[in-house]
Amino acid sequence: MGDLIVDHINSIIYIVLMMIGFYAMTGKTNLVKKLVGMNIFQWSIILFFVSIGAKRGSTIPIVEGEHGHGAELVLEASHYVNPLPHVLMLTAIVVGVATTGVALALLLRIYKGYGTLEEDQLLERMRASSDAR
Amino acid sequence: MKYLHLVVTGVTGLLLILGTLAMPDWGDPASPASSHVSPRYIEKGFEETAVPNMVTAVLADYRSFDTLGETVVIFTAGVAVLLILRTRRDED
Amino acid sequence: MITRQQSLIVKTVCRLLVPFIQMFGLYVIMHGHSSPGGGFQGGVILGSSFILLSIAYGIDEVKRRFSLPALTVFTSLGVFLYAAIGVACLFLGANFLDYGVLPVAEPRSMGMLGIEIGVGITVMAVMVSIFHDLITFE
Amino acid sequence: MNDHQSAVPVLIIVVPLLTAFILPVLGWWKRAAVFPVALAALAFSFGASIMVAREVLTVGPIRYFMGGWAPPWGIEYHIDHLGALMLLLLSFITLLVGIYSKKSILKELPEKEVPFYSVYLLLVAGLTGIVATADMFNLYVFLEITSLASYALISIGGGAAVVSAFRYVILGTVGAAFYLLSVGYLYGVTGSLNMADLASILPDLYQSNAVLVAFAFFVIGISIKMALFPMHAWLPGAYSDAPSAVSALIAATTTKVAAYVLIRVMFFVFEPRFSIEMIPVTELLSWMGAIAMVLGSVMAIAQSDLKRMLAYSSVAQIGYIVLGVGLANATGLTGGLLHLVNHSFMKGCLFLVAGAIVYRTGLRKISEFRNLSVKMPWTCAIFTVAALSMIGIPPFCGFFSKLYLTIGAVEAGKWLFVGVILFSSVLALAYFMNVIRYMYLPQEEPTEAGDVAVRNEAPWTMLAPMLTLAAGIVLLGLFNGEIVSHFLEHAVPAGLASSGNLTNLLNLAR
Repeated sequence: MGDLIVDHINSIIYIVLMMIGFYAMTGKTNLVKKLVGMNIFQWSIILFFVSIGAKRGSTIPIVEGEHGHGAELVLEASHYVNPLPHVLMLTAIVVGVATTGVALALLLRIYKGYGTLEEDQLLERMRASSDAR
Repeated sequence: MKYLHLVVTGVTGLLLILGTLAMPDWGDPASPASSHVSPRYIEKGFEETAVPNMVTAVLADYRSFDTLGETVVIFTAGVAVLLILRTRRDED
Repeated sequence: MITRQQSLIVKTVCRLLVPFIQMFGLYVIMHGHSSPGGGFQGGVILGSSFILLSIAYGIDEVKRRFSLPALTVFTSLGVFLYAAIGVACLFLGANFLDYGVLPVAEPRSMGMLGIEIGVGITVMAVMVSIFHDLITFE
Repeated sequence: MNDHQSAVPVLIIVVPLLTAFILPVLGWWKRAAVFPVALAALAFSFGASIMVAREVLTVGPIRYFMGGWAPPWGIEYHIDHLGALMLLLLSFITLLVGIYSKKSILKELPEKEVPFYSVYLLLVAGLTGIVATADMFNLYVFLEITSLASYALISIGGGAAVVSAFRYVILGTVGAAFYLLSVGYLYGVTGSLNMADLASILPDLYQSNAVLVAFAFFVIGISIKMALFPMHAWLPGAYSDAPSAVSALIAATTTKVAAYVLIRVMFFVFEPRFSIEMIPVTELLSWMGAIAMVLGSVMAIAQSDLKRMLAYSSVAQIGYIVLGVGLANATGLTGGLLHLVNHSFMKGCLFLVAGAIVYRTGLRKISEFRNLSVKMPWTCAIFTVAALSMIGIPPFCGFFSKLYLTIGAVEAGKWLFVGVILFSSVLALAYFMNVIRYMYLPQEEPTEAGDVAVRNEAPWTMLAPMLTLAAGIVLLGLFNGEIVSHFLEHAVPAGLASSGNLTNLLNLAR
């Protein structure tokens, strides 16, 4: 049991985080909490990708030692961590930041328009204002 | 309907666990992710691009179109927030 | 809008810190080739220095130094620089973003530096721009 | 590494992008130049799409290596017959809506013209990027560009539109995140992101749970993006609250592109036998499509607001496309793809008409449309053409895609779906006839003579795109055989059950 947890600690962490995030996105009625859930969800996916790239006994993907021009350099794939997931996740982080920015802007507009960020109150006030129109 | 989101979360979690158990072991140097495409970046990257940081080499050269997309995403967010929030008065 | 009295300590510390933060941001952008870092990371650091300034001195002080038109120009300039390098490669007879044909020494490395600078400029400007839009909305 | 390839495919995406970057700066300098420049970029994109389509038709699928790196190491663009058709469709519709948007945006949001066109071009670039790319992760990046742009465009409707946009942010992010998860699982077990490379590695791994889970997440994520029935919650609000031009743009493009991604990944990254025989996804999809067709139409009947009715009708029409995919035979898929193209034209046209009515009269409620045919005769005629096509009346294009779908259902031996297609068409007849009836009804009680029957047609910059789309609906109907034989026949994967006797009859008939 203990070994199982240690071997899969990365998956346990990202699965738990994903479920927390997903629960917050679908189950919470406060819009800010939904947004927080969205962020947790996105970050757990980033952990997932980075853990795909992990490689036992390897180091960060930056060429070590002297690397002047013309120097003979033998690079072993097993010596460095897989750089591709890191690259993908840099992009995913940026996407997450951008989405959060836009969502926050929308939340500001919602709060200005309706004075609440609770979903049920919001629905009530939306109905009231559409009836008034 | 009240517990629908709990059920949905549970099903998602089950799917995640199911999929993760079938994934290669964590940190396995022989996993497909470490042995199919990425070795080229590590072994040839420095020779082909003269950049020692492989992440930068992949980010800005091999997959530079992704990074252009990433920058466009940021630009889109900037213009989108401007479109959503800024009024004419601020601009003058 | 933040209008309350700002403390002298906060102001002084920020004033001392900001140049170092900006220098570090530039370092992270330029040194992305041989150490962890790059355009996005450095751009965020640069952007955060302006956000720190506006927390300490108020957004108006930052706007005085870094006007909204300038912000718009920077936002477009960075990403335009990126795409323009790609199009330049097209004109030089290679594929889009194939830096190998750029007429400089070590073209691939220099091409990457160019786009990292572009990413850095856009990210910095967008961070400040989003922050500005969020806090000045009323 | 340096073998040069024709730059046209990449320019379809890069020219709108570059223009989008220039526009905010141009807006400070010369505001009047913004619209012509944006339009020129859209027109360029359309012209380049025509060139690409011609090359695809004469030479064959185009491959373009970004940065000169061969796949799977670099990012590849792969434009096949279906992709070329989608590029043509997207660039054409966005150009028309672009022309239309000038007046309506100036009226609805005069001060936000500059960022509007910038985001508009980014949306176009994102859509075309999704269609052209052959890299799973690059597709995610363009999916997010498209999503962010559409969140912003929807929200500028103000009021309820902002809430709809936020709802779309949450659901859209779930969809995109599920897609990203699926890419992660596929990458974990194959080590590749290139679609062609994945397609060659995956068949050995079909038994793996990770691939199954990846496929499940992919289908759920993309279903959210294309608003398939149980995941459609974001769509009605987003379509009906957005400004008119935006509704038309988004209704005609984003969900269609998501459907294109579904087809592309389901049948070209995975083999058809995977989703047909090994796991019953197509069966499930066809049922979901059928339910969407019925419930979407029923909900549409219940609406009193024209735009909201059109939005629910979109939910139903997505059902048709998905049913075509789910029938899992060549005729059905052809029908689904043809319906994708047709629906883009029809729904784009209908939303433009709804916008024109709001622009001139401010009316949104269907019951207030009395006497509209006297005030706006052309607009009402265009609406009638598009509505008849939606119902499936023969000379118009909607009939032919439904015909293909029906024959596909018969060939698959699923008579129930034949019934569903007919029933849903009858429901469409009900809700569209209701609108047309009100449009052509005279004023209830003509109070003052001067008040009634003032002809007040939409301006020609709005009328011309609508007329073009209406003409397109007729032409698509007349030349549907050409589209099928030139584009769609190449788009049907080899593994699907091929055409039966009924389709041969259809070929003879045309």
